[in-house]
Amino acid sequence: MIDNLPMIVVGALFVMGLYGIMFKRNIIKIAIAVSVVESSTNLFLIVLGYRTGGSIPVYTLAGEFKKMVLPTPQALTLTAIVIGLATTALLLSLIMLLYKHYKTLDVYEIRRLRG
Amino acid sequence: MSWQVHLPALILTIPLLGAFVSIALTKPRLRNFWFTFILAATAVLAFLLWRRVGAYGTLIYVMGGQSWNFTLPSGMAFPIRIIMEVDAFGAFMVLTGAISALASGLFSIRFLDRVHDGNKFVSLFLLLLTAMLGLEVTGDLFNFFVFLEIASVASYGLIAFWRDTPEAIEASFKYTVLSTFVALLFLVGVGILYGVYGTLNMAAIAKNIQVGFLEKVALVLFIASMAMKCGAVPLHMWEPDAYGQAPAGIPCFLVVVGQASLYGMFRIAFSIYGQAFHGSVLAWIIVVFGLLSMFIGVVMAVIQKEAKRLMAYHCISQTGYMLMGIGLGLLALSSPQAMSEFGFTAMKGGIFHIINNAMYKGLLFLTAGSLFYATGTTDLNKLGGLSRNMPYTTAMFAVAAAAIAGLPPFNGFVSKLLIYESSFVVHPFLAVVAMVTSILTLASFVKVFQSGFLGPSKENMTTIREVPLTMIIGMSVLCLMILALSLMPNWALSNLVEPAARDLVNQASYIQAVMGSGLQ
Amino acid sequence: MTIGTIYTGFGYWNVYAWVMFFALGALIVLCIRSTGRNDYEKGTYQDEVFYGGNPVPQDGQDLAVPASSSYWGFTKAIASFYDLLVGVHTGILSDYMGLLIATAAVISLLILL
Amino acid sequence: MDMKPMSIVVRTICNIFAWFVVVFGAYVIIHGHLSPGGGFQGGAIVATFVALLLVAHGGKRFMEWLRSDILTVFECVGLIAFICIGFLGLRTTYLYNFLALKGGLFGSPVPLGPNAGVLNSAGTIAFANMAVGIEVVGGLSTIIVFMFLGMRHVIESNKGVKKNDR
Repeated sequence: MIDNLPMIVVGALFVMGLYGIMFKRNIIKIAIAVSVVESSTNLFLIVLGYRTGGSIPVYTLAGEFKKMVLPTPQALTLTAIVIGLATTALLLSLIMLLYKHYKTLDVYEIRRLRG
Repeated sequence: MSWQVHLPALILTIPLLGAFVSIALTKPRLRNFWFTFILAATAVLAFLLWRRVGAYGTLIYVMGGQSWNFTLPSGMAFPIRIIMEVDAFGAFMVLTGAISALASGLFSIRFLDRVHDGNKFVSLFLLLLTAMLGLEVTGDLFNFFVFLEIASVASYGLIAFWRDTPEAIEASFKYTVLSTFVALLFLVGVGILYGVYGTLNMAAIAKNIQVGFLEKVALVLFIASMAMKCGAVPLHMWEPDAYGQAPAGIPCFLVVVGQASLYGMFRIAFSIYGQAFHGSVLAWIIVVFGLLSMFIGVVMAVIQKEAKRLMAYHCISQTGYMLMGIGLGLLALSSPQAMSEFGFTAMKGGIFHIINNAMYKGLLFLTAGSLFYATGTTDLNKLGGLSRNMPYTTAMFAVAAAAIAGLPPFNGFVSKLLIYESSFVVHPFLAVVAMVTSILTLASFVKVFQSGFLGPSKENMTTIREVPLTMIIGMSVLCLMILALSLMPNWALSNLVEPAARDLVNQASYIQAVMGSGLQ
Repeated sequence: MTIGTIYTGFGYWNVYAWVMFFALGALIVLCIRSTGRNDYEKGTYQDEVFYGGNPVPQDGQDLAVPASSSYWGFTKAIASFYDLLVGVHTGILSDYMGLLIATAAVISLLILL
Repeated sequence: MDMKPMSIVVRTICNIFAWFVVVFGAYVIIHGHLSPGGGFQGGAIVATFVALLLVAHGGKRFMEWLRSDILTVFECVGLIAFICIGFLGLRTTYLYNFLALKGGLFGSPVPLGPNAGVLNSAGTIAFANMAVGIEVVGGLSTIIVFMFLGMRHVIESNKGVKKNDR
């Protein structure tokens, strides 16, 4: 049970982010919710590679250790973080432009394209 | 060892280099020359890649390895480096994408005269090209995710390129949120498969896969995310917004980018899961996606009055044909008898429809773009009587509209015929829906033709002139491809389509190419 | 590289068959056309535009049907269907997200069970 | 965020300590092949230098200091360098590590097991880290500067950008 605790955190974060995207009306909150979902995914990858009592997967100044955590999920997470940074920056820029054009941050009013 | 073994890497790095260099090119002439050069070079490389796959079978390439085919170093059970793997289906998609990108790029050049930061446009375009080709040549799931995200980020930028139009920003924002979320779902799926099998290579996973609960969860995530990215109904809502608001030359290219996600879906369904996934649920899900996309896409298209938005709805509808054709192939995957009876024909139809759709839908988007270039609007209520002023555009529109409506003898007819006849065997209802869709497609393009090109000239449309030469060249690339595919469907089917369909079905050869070379 | 025949498993298609079929169709059209009246003359009432009995507008633009009026009967006949369909395309991001989640849920129900 | 500079205290602290941020970022970039971190992380640290200057000294003075194309040059040089490092290995495969274990620059072997770290190792990976670092400095700084400009635009004027797009 205690080993699955990180997974529960992942699930909770994911659901919270999903709730934010679906039910929040402010688009800045939606952007934050997207970031929360991103964090939950990153946490999921890190948890996948974790082994109890493992050390960091680099040899430099590692000291004595018996086993390492898996390095690949951490590499994946780094890449996902970089991508998430790009997406978040773009999302916020788009929100700035949207506010300039529409004078509102309400997602229910940003709907000129429909039908 | 010929230099051509490096083709799977070169086809990614040449457009990538082009993208990075073009940021620095602020002189318009130099930038245009560089853009055209890179696009042409990519098209040539894509052709060489396709020919090499035809000659040598599935190509592999180990990025940074001691040798290009050294997939399993020192007796390991799994490949550890990033491996590019191009089979005939991938090469077919690469060729389609490169031709479409060439036409779209040539068309876009004159539009760049109107903006002050055209080098950013060129850079994003080439980045999107790289990402699309990367999706189609990669043999690694995480790498697929990375290219998916690069493609998404580049297309957000391109869709919102007219940043002083509110609608473009709105379309880009919606697409960004949906697509980011969906890509994260895909990443969770990748994580699950990595957690179970400890590898990210598609062939290695396919070799070891035993479909249990976790694999099914991953499959759900993959299918949902890819269905959204390729615009299957009911996840299609972003597509008319995005295609309708993107700059004129771009939707033509976004069509093939969407098809790259379609490729991802089929690669996962056929090459990773394949026969390990028992039952026909997955195939029926894809077929139902196809049916819904076909019908609802075209029904929504009939009532649109903005040309690019109408064409975007048609794009959804045509995606439905591909989903249905290849989904029927998946339905027949586990029984050789069904495969020879209808499955292979349906897959041929679906795959032939991919290249056909890229060509004629691209051409339609380009003609809508040239309408916009000449008149400043694509609202069909404001257009009228342009056939006298723009003869080339009108002719090419007529060719493309006839092809998409499936009128004989154009290429659209051939692929649709294959889909009709094979789907009729499974259930007549499928064929009926496909035919009704085809009729409604014809109806809505008659509407565009009538209100855009025929009739008396409107007052403000009398001084309109034909678009510049490079735009006509861009359009005629696609037009010539349509005519060639129409005149030689037999050649195209046996040389382009059949190897692709055969490689897609043959999961063993996909695994063999990576896992079989063993110790060296 | 030749113009060949495509077999679908049930039938075939090639350009020659299509040309023959087209010629046959053209012949039938010609036959029907030849049964028309031959007392047509220019400059008489037969030359005038028939505009539903109404006076014909002088300006050609008023004759053109705007795109939003095309297929008016078709859309009117299934208006309830269209109302439903257009109603789904709300343009609100949250609804799109809800559809995505709902579809994913349906797929997972089908695949997992 | 404002166009005006902040108080003298903030500016002095920024003037003294902002440079250490750059040094630390360069350290993270150069030790990318030895420690957790690398090009992106180090580049992000260096880009906070730009953010610090922007916040402490205000947009007006910062924009006077900033050569408009320097960030583009950073981006371009970093990305092209990365691609070219890949091309240099094309004799065997793309991105092949042709410098590792050959002696010379970044060519020393690394002992197996826990060690103090050999900076002069890892071959092309070290160069790739530096290229990525340069690129990220340019890219993130561009993001910061452009978002600052855009935000100012939204707040101060509602006239919209110049109609040069179409």
